[in-house]
Amino acid sequence: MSAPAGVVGVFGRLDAAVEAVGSLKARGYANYRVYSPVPRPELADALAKKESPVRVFTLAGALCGTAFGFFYAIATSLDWPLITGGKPIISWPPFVVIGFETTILIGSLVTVGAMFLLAGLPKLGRAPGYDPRFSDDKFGVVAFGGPAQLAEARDLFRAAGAEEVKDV
Amino acid sequence: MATLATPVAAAPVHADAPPTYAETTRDVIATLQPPGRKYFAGMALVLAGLAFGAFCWGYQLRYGLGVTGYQPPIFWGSYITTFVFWVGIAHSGTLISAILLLFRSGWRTAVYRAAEMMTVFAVMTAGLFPILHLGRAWYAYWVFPYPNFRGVWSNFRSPLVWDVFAISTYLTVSATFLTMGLIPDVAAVRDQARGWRKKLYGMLSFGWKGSDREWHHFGRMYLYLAGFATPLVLSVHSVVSWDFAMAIVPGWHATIFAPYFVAGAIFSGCGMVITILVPLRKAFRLERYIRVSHFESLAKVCLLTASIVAYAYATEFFMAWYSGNPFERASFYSRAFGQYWWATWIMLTCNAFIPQLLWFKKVRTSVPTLFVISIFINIGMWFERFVIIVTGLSHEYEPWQWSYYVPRWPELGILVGSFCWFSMWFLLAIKFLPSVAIAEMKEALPPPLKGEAHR
Amino acid sequence: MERRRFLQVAGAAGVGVAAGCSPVSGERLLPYVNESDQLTPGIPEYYASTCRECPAGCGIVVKTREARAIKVEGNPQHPVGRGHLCARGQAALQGLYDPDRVRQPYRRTARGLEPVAWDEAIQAIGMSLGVAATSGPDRVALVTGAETGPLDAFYDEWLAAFRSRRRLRYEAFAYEPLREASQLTFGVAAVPEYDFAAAQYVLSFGADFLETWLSPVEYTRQFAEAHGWRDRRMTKFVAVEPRRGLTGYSADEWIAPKPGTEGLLALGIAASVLRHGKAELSGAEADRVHGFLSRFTSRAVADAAGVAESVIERVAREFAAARPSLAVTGGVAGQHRAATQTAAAVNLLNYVAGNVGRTVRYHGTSPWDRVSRYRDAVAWVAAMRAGSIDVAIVQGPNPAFTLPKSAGFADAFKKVGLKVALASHLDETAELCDYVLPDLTPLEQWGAVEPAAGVRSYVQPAMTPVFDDARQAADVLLAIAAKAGKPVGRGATGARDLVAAGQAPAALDHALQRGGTFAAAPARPVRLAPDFARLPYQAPAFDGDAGAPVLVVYPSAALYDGRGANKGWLQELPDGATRIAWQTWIEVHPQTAARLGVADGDVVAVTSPHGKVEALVYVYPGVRPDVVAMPIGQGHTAYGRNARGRGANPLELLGADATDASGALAFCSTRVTLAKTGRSVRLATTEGSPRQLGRGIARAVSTAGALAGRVEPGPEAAVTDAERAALAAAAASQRARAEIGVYAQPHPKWEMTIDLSRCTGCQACVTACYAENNIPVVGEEQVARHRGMAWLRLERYFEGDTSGSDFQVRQIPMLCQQCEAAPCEPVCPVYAAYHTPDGLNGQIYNRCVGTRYCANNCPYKVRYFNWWDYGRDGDPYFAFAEPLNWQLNPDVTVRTKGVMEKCTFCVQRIRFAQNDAKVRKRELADGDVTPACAQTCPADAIVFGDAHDPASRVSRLKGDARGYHVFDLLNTRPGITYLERVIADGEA
Amino acid sequence: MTRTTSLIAGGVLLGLTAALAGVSLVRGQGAGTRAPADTAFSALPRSAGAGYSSLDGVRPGGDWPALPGRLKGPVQPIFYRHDIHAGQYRIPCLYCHNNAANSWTVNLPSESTCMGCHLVTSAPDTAGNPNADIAKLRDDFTKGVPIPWVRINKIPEYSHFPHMRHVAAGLACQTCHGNIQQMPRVFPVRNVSSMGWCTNCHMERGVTRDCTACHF
Repeated sequence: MSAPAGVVGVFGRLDAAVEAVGSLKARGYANYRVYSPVPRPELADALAKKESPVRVFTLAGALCGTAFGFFYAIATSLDWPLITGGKPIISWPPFVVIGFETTILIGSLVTVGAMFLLAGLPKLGRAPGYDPRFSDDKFGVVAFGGPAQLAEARDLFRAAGAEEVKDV
Repeated sequence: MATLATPVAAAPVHADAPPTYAETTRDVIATLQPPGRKYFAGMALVLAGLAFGAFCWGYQLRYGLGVTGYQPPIFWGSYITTFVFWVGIAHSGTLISAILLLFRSGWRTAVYRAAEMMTVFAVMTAGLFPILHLGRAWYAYWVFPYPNFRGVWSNFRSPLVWDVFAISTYLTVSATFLTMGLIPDVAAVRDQARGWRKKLYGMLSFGWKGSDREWHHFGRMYLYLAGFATPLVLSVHSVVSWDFAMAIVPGWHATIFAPYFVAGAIFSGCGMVITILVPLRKAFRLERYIRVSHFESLAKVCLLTASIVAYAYATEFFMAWYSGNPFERASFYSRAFGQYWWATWIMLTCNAFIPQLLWFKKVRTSVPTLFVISIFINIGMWFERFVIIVTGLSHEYEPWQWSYYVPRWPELGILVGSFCWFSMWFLLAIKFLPSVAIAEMKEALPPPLKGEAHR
Repeated sequence: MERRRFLQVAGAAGVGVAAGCSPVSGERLLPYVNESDQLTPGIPEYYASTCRECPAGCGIVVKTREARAIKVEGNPQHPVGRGHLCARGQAALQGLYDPDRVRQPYRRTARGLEPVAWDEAIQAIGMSLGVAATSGPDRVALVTGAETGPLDAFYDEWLAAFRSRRRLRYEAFAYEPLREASQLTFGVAAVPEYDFAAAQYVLSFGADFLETWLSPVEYTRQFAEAHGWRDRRMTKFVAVEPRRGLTGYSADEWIAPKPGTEGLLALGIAASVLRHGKAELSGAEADRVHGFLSRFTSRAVADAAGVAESVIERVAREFAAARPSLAVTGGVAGQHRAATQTAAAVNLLNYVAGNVGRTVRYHGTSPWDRVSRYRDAVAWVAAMRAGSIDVAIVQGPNPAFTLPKSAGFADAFKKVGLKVALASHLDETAELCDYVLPDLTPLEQWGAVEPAAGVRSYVQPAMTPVFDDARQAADVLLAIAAKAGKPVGRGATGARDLVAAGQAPAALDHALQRGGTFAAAPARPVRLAPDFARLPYQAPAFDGDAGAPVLVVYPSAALYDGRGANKGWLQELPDGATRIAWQTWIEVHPQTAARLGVADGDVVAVTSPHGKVEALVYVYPGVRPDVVAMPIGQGHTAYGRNARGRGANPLELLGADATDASGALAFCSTRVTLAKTGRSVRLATTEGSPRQLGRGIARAVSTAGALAGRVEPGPEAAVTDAERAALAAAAASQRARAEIGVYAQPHPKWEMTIDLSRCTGCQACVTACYAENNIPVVGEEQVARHRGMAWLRLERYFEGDTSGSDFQVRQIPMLCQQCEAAPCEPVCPVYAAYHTPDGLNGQIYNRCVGTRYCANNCPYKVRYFNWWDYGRDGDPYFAFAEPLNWQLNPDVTVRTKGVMEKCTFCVQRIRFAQNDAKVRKRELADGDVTPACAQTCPADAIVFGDAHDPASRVSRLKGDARGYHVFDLLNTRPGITYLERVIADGEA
Repeated sequence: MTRTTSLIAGGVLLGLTAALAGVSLVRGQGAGTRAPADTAFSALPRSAGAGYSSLDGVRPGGDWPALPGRLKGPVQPIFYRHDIHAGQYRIPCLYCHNNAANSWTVNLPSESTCMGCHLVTSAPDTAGNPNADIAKLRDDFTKGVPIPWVRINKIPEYSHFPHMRHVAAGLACQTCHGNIQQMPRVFPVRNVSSMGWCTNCHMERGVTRDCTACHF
């Protein structure tokens, strides 16, 4: 077995995992990953990530949708003008409905796409250090780095109360 | 460990103690156990009904709409009624999963997955009806504004085209919403499965690992999706209501329709959720997760919306009288006391009177009673649409053209078929997908902390 | 032959259905071998002829395409009808293309009817005729319908060749009382010519002159002239009859006397006129009349007739005040045991009021003079029973159906050695015959008739016979005579020669082009006969027990004497009064119905001393409580798919020996008892509600109101002027934003006006629409489910208290209003319904996907959905069985199942005229385009044209003070303006 | 936040271009049904005047155009060669199909029309025997049997096409029917029942696109 790329700590307790993450950050670790079966605010706080840019895509998608909806309705109405019920060829009120629906449709699809993009899904290969228990009832913290860092990480995890620490 | 967990033998000793993460995973995954004889019997029944519905439609396609009971000037009947019925059913799902998410009301977590499945399948059912009520269903695609050689488009001034956009958008978005919510749960199932199941769920989970990065963006996406779904759900039934409100038919042409229909939709939807959850909870022994308190909350929503609906009925009659419009007055008089009095009074009884029982906590907290009431709600809401559509058309401006319509067997066959179509998807879903949200369930549980004894 | 086949291919264009374009693969086109110089594929040819659907003899023009007759219209140059036609005339095409026609000669054997060769049949018949002729005189009988002109003469000559004078010109309705009464009162055994146009006051004792009486189309035209509101005046029309029928609907007042007492009423009125010194009599004549009339005091008459004395007095005053006035009788009043007396009384009334010679004119002849009387038919039956007839040849009429069962026709007929039917259909009489030889229908025949004095109207074939093996009766008779070695017809080889005999070819061609020769015939002055009062005048007797209601049996306006019963268009045409189609009903007064405990649709057994039939109850305020009424026409046991086994024949209830002084059958001669059978069926009616509930659909105003410029207010009265202004402004701004592209260019705006004070509700327009627009016939069960496809329907509403006789009937033709702001258009998702630049409410069948949203949103309910595949052969409701499909108008798409259809003001005619004008480089003139309904309307109530042209008729009419739009408050801005009816009020 | 705004702007632009592409695509498809402009027959007078339908300017004689290896189009009962009659001899279309000038529908010429020439001309071979198809024509004519031509073009029943109006407008037959005068055996050059074909032409010439001009 070659030298380990990282070390994973398996935690049965949420606060333990949070503590481990905290101490890793304190030690200035940059390259680590946390697995959890549920999104917990405690973890999020410990990781202190900055706001997800998904919202930007959401807004852009929504605006595209609006533009497309109105544009399509108007363009097709003008392409072959046919009067119905004596109403104007470009009747705004009904086109609002179309614009609204396309806003929602395209907006939400772009949002989902953005999530996949940013979260790196779909993930085909294996994730180093991932353990099926992490989708069940365990929390996992994986630290990467050189041998010295890994040794330190092992200690940190044990100190935080890891139920199990292993190399990957 | 990597095999499917064995089903929980019996309910734990302390049933009301909150389950642990592990128990949650196992109990929910237990619902995916290979089904038993009852399940297959039910499925066979459902498929038979679906086959009959399909036969009825084929018969109608071959000979024309003459096989139905349509009797001019009643050009719309049970098909559009059933269409609106299913669209209405669809609504509570999104309400529970999206709106309650925004309101951060905790009780949704236990029921929202089932409700969302119901939504998607109900829209899939509703979407069939505008097509199979067409005189020339084989040209249904003409209503889509697709580029074509003829250079003709569809008429965006027609509420039916709004429907096309609203319904297809709603189907797409609600299906997406369901799929997204499923990703972490499917991942959990994947990690407990082996063999082809592992492969299948592996694909369905998009390789979800629950890493910090994934959760980070996932949370945002889910929130914004809910943000979109909320106005959407309100718009869709408003648009459906405008199919009627935009027409000049007495009894249809009313400004109250949009809110009135949305309330009715949520009312019928919650009713249907109860109708579905009661047997589901029993069959899968999910008492620990779907609790009586959840049913009570649903019942409260029903009570609220029932009251709104009842108020809308009253307003309609009042406005018909107060407007002084002779056509409106005649239409509503015939609605209450004319040929269709029976339909109207079924509607009023089921939607306005019976739900008033929910004022009593005893009723709200008795699951069997709720189940019975929910059945009445379903019947009542189907009749509400029947009354609006048919009595309106039967008693229009031209007295010479007044007439009377009752559905014929092909229509009833297709109605039955639609319920079977819906049930088929639902039966399949509950055996392949976790019908209670694992991750969100855990979210609602107290997290395991140091110093707690191992359970 | 190959021409025929070519036509069928060309005809395929018309039969095609709108669903997708069929691949051309395998389709063959057969051109002419020698092309005809007068026929251009795609361009119609017109042939002038004469309508033979009833003896009135209106002039017609037959429109042919690719040598197929596809439409029949009135001949504007013809004095009878003046370019208009009734529903029966329009439906002549369905007789021509009836799939149930006899297609080849048949001979009856032990195994029933079997095909036989023409020569064989002619040989055999000629032989027996020869034998019959040698064995004695008058042993050959020839039965035809009311014939006049050269063919009539030929028939007599032919008969004489076989030493026989047994000629029967048989008509179920022969108006014997009118002829007899004229003989009685004026010494002229003729039916006078009536002038409704000149009459200032019309008093009808039961005459249904807008339906079947004598010459309905011509009388409708005249009546509309007089009764319509023109130049601030109109003629008042009072109907005196125990049953109010379609004609009675046009009446301004309905007087319902006890059945049979109409004559007494007439005498009472005459007496009153005389008493008030209003009579135009003098000297001895006055004294004689006075002496006779003195005993008919208003009081006595009032008691006898059950009519208020004051009413009699008032009517007498009005009648005498209006000069000239006109009194007519017929229908119910002309069909009881005192019919002749009634007619004589009416003649006297006219004479007293000085109408004779003005509105009642006698000519030397009338087409009815030589029509056989019922009495003659009975005698003929007796002769047959006695075995004194060896050969009977029946050409046309159907006595086995139209004679009362109790006349015992069938048994007597069986006693005849050889019975030959020259028939186009296998009707009840033909079924009894030994030989059935296929006759041609009038549209394939040669002939000439004299429908009025001085008028010789030609019948010419509009196309080659539909069935190659059919021959015109006259040709067959010629051939038979030749075989029997009895040369007749002065060397004529066919009917054409008989018609053309003794005329210069050029003159004949000219006459054929115009439709005939029309000369004015001088009227003949008549004086009152000395013994005018020969007959006893009292109310007639009725068979059956006194308590029971009297049965009124009346001719059906659509089926006439039953000859129309196999024509889908006529079967599906709702009855003028009851609006029931396909069925046989019995009209029962609400009080009577309540007493009997019967309701609409109940099947009751109707029993008279002479027979028993079953009919459906229709509760109807238009009959007296002591009267029930049934129409003639249904109850066929043969004849064809539409007629056989449908409904009941009330003639089975009549006594064959119930005749009046003129020897006419008394159709109204028995009382009947009604017994519930417990069964009940859905009435095949178009009626939803008989009341318009103040919705201002069919409006009317009294003469006083009209003179004061008042109009009947509708629901739109609630709309304030400010609101109207706002609506108009909104409409203008919308139009500005709507009319871009093609719409911005100048276009005509097609509009229509319908004058309800002219419309009589005859429904000729409805059948014309069927013919022009390929509208399918859907059958009884579908009509009962309100699925009739008529694009144009007549709505009938009762106004006022219907418990008595003092109520109005409002009628309105309802068709697509071509709204400017049409509610149906914006709801269509695929633009199948949209507004054309020239103001039409376009309906594109091939684009329609069948959401039916448009129909829901149409307040006038004038959109019709194809529930079945009416145009596809083999489908359960296929409506155009070969050769009916030959009639299909190639210019109009046959709609497929699942699409919406409706009236588009005959857009095909508009486009045809526009293309024609364009190619000829000229502008369209007013009147160049006429929809089928407007073209045929006998009352000329429908006017169509370009509303943008201020000079057009429609522009001028829509500005009339009586003009209104139905459901105006919906702001649909319809393209049809109705002119409300004016109802003459009392003491004109 | 400039990144955000730029992202938004980019998104909106993206949407608009997508929509534009959509519609231009449609236009493209509409244009897709246009035929290649046919100049080959511009020599013909473009009006339906008398000269057009008379035989003036018919130039018989000369060798017939050679037949290509394989012929398109269905086999007809008689091998009538438009490339000879209309092409080489320049017989105007309206001489035989005369109804096109005065009717909605167009006639196939009657055999008597054919016999107008072929009573005399018989295109004999070197041995002097008349051409086989002409012999068949003469035979059918004397027998009075019509020629069962296989249909080439057909407009669906639900649309009505006034030929006379298009001829009067000076439209060359070839515009829709292709260069018949070069076809030994006639074949459909395009689906004349494709509505896009009609509407595009009407759009370009600025004439009505009202639906009820053809559909009723």
